[in-house]
Amino acid sequence: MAEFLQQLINGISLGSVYALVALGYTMVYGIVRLINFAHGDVYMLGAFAGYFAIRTFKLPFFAALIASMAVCAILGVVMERIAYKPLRNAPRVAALMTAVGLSMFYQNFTIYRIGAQPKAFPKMAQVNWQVMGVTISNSQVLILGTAVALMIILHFVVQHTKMGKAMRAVSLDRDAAMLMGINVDNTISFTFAIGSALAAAGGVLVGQYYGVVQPLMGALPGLKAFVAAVLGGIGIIPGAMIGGLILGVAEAGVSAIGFSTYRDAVAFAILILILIVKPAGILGKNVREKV
Amino acid sequence: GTKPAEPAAPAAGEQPAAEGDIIIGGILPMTGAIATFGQSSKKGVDLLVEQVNAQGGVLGRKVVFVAEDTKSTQADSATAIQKLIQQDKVVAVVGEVASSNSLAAGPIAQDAKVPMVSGSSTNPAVTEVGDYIFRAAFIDPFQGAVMANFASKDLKAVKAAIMTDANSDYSIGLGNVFKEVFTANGGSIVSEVSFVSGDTDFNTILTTVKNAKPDVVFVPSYYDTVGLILNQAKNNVGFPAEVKFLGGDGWDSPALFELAGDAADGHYFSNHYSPDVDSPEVKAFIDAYQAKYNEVPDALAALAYDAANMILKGIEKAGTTEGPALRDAIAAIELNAVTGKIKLNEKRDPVKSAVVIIVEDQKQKYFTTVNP
Amino acid sequence: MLKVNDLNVYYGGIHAIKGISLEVEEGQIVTLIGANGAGKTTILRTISGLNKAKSGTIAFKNTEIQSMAAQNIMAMGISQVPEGRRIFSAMTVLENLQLGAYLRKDKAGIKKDMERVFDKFPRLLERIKQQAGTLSGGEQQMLAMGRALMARPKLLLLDEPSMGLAPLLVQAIFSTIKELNQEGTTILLVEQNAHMALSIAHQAYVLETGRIVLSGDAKELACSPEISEAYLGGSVGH
Amino acid sequence: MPILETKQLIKTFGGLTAVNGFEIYLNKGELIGLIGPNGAGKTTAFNMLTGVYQPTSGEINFLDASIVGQYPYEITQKGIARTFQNIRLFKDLSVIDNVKIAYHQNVSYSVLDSILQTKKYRQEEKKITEKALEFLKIFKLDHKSQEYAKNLPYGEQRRLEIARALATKPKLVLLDEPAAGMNPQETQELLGLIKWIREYFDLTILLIEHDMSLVMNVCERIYVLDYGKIIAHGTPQEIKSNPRVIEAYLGEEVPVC
Amino acid sequence: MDKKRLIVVVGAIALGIILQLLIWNGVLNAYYAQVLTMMSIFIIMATSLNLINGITGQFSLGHAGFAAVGGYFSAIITTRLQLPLPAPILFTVSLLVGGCVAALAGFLIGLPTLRLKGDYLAIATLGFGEIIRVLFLNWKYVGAAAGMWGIPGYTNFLWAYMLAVLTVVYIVHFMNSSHGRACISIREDEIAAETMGINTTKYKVMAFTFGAFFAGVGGAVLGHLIRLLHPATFSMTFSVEILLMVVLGGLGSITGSISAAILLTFVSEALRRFNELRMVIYALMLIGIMLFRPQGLFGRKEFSLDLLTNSKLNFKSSKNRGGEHADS
Ligand SMILES: Nc1ncnc2c1ncn2[C@@H]1O[C@H](COP(=O)(O)OP(=O)(O)OP(=O)(O)O)[C@@H](O)[C@H]1O
Ligand SMILES: Nc1ncnc2c1ncn2[C@@H]1O[C@H](COP(=O)(O)OP(=O)(O)OP(=O)(O)O)[C@@H](O)[C@H]1O
Ligand SMILES: CC(C)C[C@H](N)C(=O)O
Ligand SMILES: [Mg+2]
Ligand SMILES: [Mg+2]
Repeated sequence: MAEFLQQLINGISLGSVYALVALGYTMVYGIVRLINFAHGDVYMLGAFAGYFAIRTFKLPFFAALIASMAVCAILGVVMERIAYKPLRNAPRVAALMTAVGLSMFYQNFTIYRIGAQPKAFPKMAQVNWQVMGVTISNSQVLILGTAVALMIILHFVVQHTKMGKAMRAVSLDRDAAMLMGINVDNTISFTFAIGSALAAAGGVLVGQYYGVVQPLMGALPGLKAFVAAVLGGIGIIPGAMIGGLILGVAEAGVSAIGFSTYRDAVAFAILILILIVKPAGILGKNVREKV
Repeated sequence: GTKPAEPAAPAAGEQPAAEGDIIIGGILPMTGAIATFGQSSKKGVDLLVEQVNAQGGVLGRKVVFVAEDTKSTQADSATAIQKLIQQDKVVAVVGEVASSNSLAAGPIAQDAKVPMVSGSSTNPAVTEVGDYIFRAAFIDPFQGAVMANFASKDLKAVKAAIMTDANSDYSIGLGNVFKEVFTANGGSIVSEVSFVSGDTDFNTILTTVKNAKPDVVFVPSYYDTVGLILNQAKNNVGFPAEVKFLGGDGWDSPALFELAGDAADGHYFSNHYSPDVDSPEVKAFIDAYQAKYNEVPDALAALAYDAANMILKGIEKAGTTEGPALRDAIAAIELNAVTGKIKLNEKRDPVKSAVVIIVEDQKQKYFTTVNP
Repeated sequence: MLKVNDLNVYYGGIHAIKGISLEVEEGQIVTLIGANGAGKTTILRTISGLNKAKSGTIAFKNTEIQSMAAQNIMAMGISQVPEGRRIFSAMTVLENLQLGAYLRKDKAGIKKDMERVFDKFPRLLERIKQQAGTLSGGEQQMLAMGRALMARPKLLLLDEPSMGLAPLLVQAIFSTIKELNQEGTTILLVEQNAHMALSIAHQAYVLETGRIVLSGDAKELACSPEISEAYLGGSVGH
Repeated sequence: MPILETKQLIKTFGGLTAVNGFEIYLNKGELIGLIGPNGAGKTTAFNMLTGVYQPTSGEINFLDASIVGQYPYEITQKGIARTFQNIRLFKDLSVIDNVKIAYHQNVSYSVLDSILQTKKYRQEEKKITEKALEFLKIFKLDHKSQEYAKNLPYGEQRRLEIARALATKPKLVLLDEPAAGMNPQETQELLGLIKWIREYFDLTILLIEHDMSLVMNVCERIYVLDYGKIIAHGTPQEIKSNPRVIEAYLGEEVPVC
Repeated sequence: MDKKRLIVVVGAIALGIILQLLIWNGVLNAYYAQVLTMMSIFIIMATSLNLINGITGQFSLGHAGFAAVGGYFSAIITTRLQLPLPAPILFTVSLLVGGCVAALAGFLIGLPTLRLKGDYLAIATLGFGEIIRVLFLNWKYVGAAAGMWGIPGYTNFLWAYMLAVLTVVYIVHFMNSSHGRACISIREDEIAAETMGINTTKYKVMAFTFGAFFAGVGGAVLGHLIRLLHPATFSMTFSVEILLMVVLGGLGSITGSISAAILLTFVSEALRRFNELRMVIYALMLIGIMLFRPQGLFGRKEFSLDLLTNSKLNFKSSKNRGGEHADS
């Protein structure tokens, strides 16, 4: 029982890492319908920004977190303006391929500049709590808490604020949004700024949680976060959270019962099964197009 | 549109080879999944070439090292070595790092009669490809056995757990040998789990392992992953200090201590050499490396340095760069290398002793030497 | 109120609008009629800033707007019901209406206008929580109109508002347009249903392949034989 | 014997009953109108007849066999073709390819034939191209056969959509607001075209339309749908003067001149 | 076959033979041969993915999985079974087996994914690809994580090239038939296609099956070229790389896929020696091309439409809207 609970906690904390990355993924997707393949790499750059903020500029942890979010928000806006904006009216795959290109660029440029070697990210002071024979650490709580809080805030922003409505309007029909008086460019920039800042927050939190940053650290979580976002229903913010947690718990479960070599296969099999039953993800509505 | 590729311009900073130079090729994963190993390896070879040229080169000729990226893939390894042999007319090749890539490149070197020396490919099959294929590292069965014997004999362990990287044959190979030898010694394997390279969260499998109550945990993987595993084992999962983690040469990097902090203390791994070992080669290498790159070399750098050295010493001994002669010279080589005494057996694998290292105060400390 | 002068618009190499000039007086309904592809939509989109003109000027209340961004033009009091409705399909009816008032800050006024919209289109109130994309064609048209009204525009650009509507609703829409106009909104109306359009408009322009070929008082045009021949399908009526 | 008959068709979307006990019959060769206020459920009814939506309950019999639960392509193969309220051409394909695709179900050569380019393949392809051109000629689109469908003016797109529907060799054609977006002039032309294709192809036609100048002039019978229910049925004269229909749908006429 | 196309095919075959002769007599060295062979393999991979993604409009990211199946099963034939057959026949058999098992995988993967559209399909196929990879990673018979080595090097340029020609001919002929048009109509508008009487399910599965078959053959050729198969070769990166070729060439354009396969292989070779900078430059170049030509090098057109297709399109003033199918 204690082991089961412990594994559940492990799964949830892994899942909240996925969720944290998936939130930004899904938000950008929801607004600009772009699978921003480079999202995982912005997460990596965010982690490095935090690393240098702490190591080189000697900032305290939370200041470093904010600094890294700010840096990545700017990066997100610049990246959108240079690489995605010219492709707004192009076929969607074109932007997708640019995203792949950006992802390669970020990874390899980091390898080129900083080197492929992993760097130790300074950890926060570790506090472990024992609850019912189960160990929970402050980092785990921090990550889960941040993910949940961000999910709630984001969901609220997108669904209930004026900016959120503008974002959704832009996602549905840019011309019509302009006719409402919405500044489409700014709205999209804002979306990328938030999405990238979220990625950075994820990068710094996860970097300190595991104590490591390296140029390829975004690849796997980026992919898993993408899977999580799709699982929950891509574009739907609470879906990213649900998807992330399911994926994390599923992976933990598969490893715990002794099939760790098949972990990823099982995770994907679960994804596919869920999609077959719910083709638009768990929270997605599968509306047949009205003709 | 089937125009053949033009030879690429050399990268900035590299000197083009001139008439009469000895050109050594390198196929290394400079990008892709294991770029970190490729980069260390290249630094090792670059250092050696610089040292050798400073002393007048080999056979009075300047040595030029041209490295080609393999993107950490097999197909690219095959093409890269083909390019080196055909376009650059290299006399020998250093690489690849990973066994699976060396296995893709090996047949091409063999067919072209160009010796290929891998620094770190530890799968026995690599040199079975043919008599032009050599290596500087010891092979997996040896290293796995070293740690299994160490566990049962020195640590008196009876219950072991094994954690392997499912994507790495190196890791799985060592795990298998360890299992075989350890059970033959009368021990039992209480838990076997795996992860994949690139993972960062090991809490789940560590929890599983911990609950199996092993005396030792064998983690034959690379320092980037091992650092995280040790860290999480101690800080998140709360492994008791009596449970010792054991590993192989893959642990050898200063980054391990950076990533694991004090969580690495008290654990053991096998290695080709120890910086503690009072050998002049080791000391000279570490000093030169630190002077050039301002960092402590890892095992990959040392092995690639040795691999390239085997080639250069071979050329010197053969007095020529002709394939067959060079092959014979390398096969007969005896070298006091950084990673130990290299003398090849008939399978072209070095018969080297291994050292067991213990981590103390976030530093490597020589523990014992195990002879083959 | 709106003065378009020598406007030229291109789509790539296609010269869609060829030197058009037109005027809309404050308080009037001006209609723009013409066959498919004549360039009616293009003119409206250029006025609202969705398309950019190659040359020519557009002045709204004596301010030149041809190079302003669409959202700023909206902010000046021009609102458009686009061709094909362009409602936000995945949002609810209510959210669509709220977006219509995006640039407004007066809560009370917004509420009042919302009521006015429901008054004119009770069906929208029935469907207030429905996803707009699943509305029937006519319902969507009502929503598009309602949404534009929520901006309380001074000048309303309507692009074929009667398209796909049931006869009763066509009448309703046209009387709504008339009402709006009487309440003080100036209207530029593009219509295929030239018949109806001319019946409520003050002024009319007839467009043919990017050029204005006829213009004048709407009532007079409606009864002129050339118009009824070419655009009213001869003597049609139910 | 009706060619198509529906019994108590019901379609609900969540809590909304879009079509509620829809019952009609069509005799062979008839040209029937379906009118009704916006949102009455006309398009939804079409969608059920063509298999795009599954009815919540009820029966649809076509040529004496139930077609409920069949896939749209099966229904097309049985002989029901349709056009869409919002034109759904293959926009990025040429005009002629649009028509050729509609021939697909009548193609008898196999994939292997096409890979090996056998005689059978070549003969049939030639036939398809000829037939398609013939069709385009009938619809006065032959001079634009190589144009992208999306580059056609609106009226021609409508015509192409009808041509494409007819190329599937249907027995029954469902037209959803064919005159929408057309000016009166074009509507008049369309009216003639519809009459003509019925004779030429020996078709039964059911059409949805809001343009009374079209409906009242071509239809033999008219069904009026309101809130998912048929509220009236009869000849154009009967419908025009039906007070319920006037109240729910037609309204009073406004004279212009 | 009409005359013009016959000329192209005969010309292509002649080119292959000439190149192979040059390779045999040493004018083109083994490195050039290897690069040309890789180009041919990528042509097989890219055109077959184009059948699924570009022509039928089904966003698939699982091509590496099919290549893995083809590669491994063909290698089982040539290394594990000890069939007493002469090399060329053995290789042919192994290619067919590899292709067919991959086709079976394509068929099975095609089935459940039929319910999925756009990005959901992409992630599901990516998942299938990964599942296949993990299965090989754990399958001891084929070497598991160590990979399968000792595969005979049957592949030479001529084999790869001829198979590429075959693949292209197959796909072009398919495209120009009523069956191909059915696939294209699904890409353009699935609902309209259904109401044209097209069994969309059948054709989507068919596209997956055929695409997978050729991907399988491509994988088999690759395996017998590098003489080693390793699960890591068939990771998602490989699928993405092939997708890049398809998109770069222009979705739906076969000549585009061919050109992009050649171009990217060439560029990747030319940059090899830049080491760490190699992928940085490569990535920048990709972004540049996409920004410069968002619809791909060839859009949806064919390089020489006259020669390769029956229907001549009148491409005036049209904005290419390729890739809309990826909308979910
Ligand atoms: N996005 C575009 N790209 C290229 N040409 C276009 C575009 N939009 C419109 N056109 C062309 O510009 C001309 C004018 O089109 P516009 O839509 O303004 O006509 P319209 O009078 O509104 O027609 P309709 O009655 O069909 O709505 C037409 O010839 C049309 O084909
Ligand atoms: N997929 C759907 N989900 C929810 N509601 C729907 C859906 N499709 C149609 N409806 C609703 O069903 C009702 C009937 O719609 P339908 O499109 O059949 O009307 P219609 O008679 O064709 O109207 P119009 O003449 O305006 O085209 C409408 O109220 C519409 O909102
Ligand atoms: C650097 C490592 C990946 C190399 C490993 N020893 C191997 O043989 O594959
Ligand atoms: Mg228009
Ligand atoms: Mg309708």
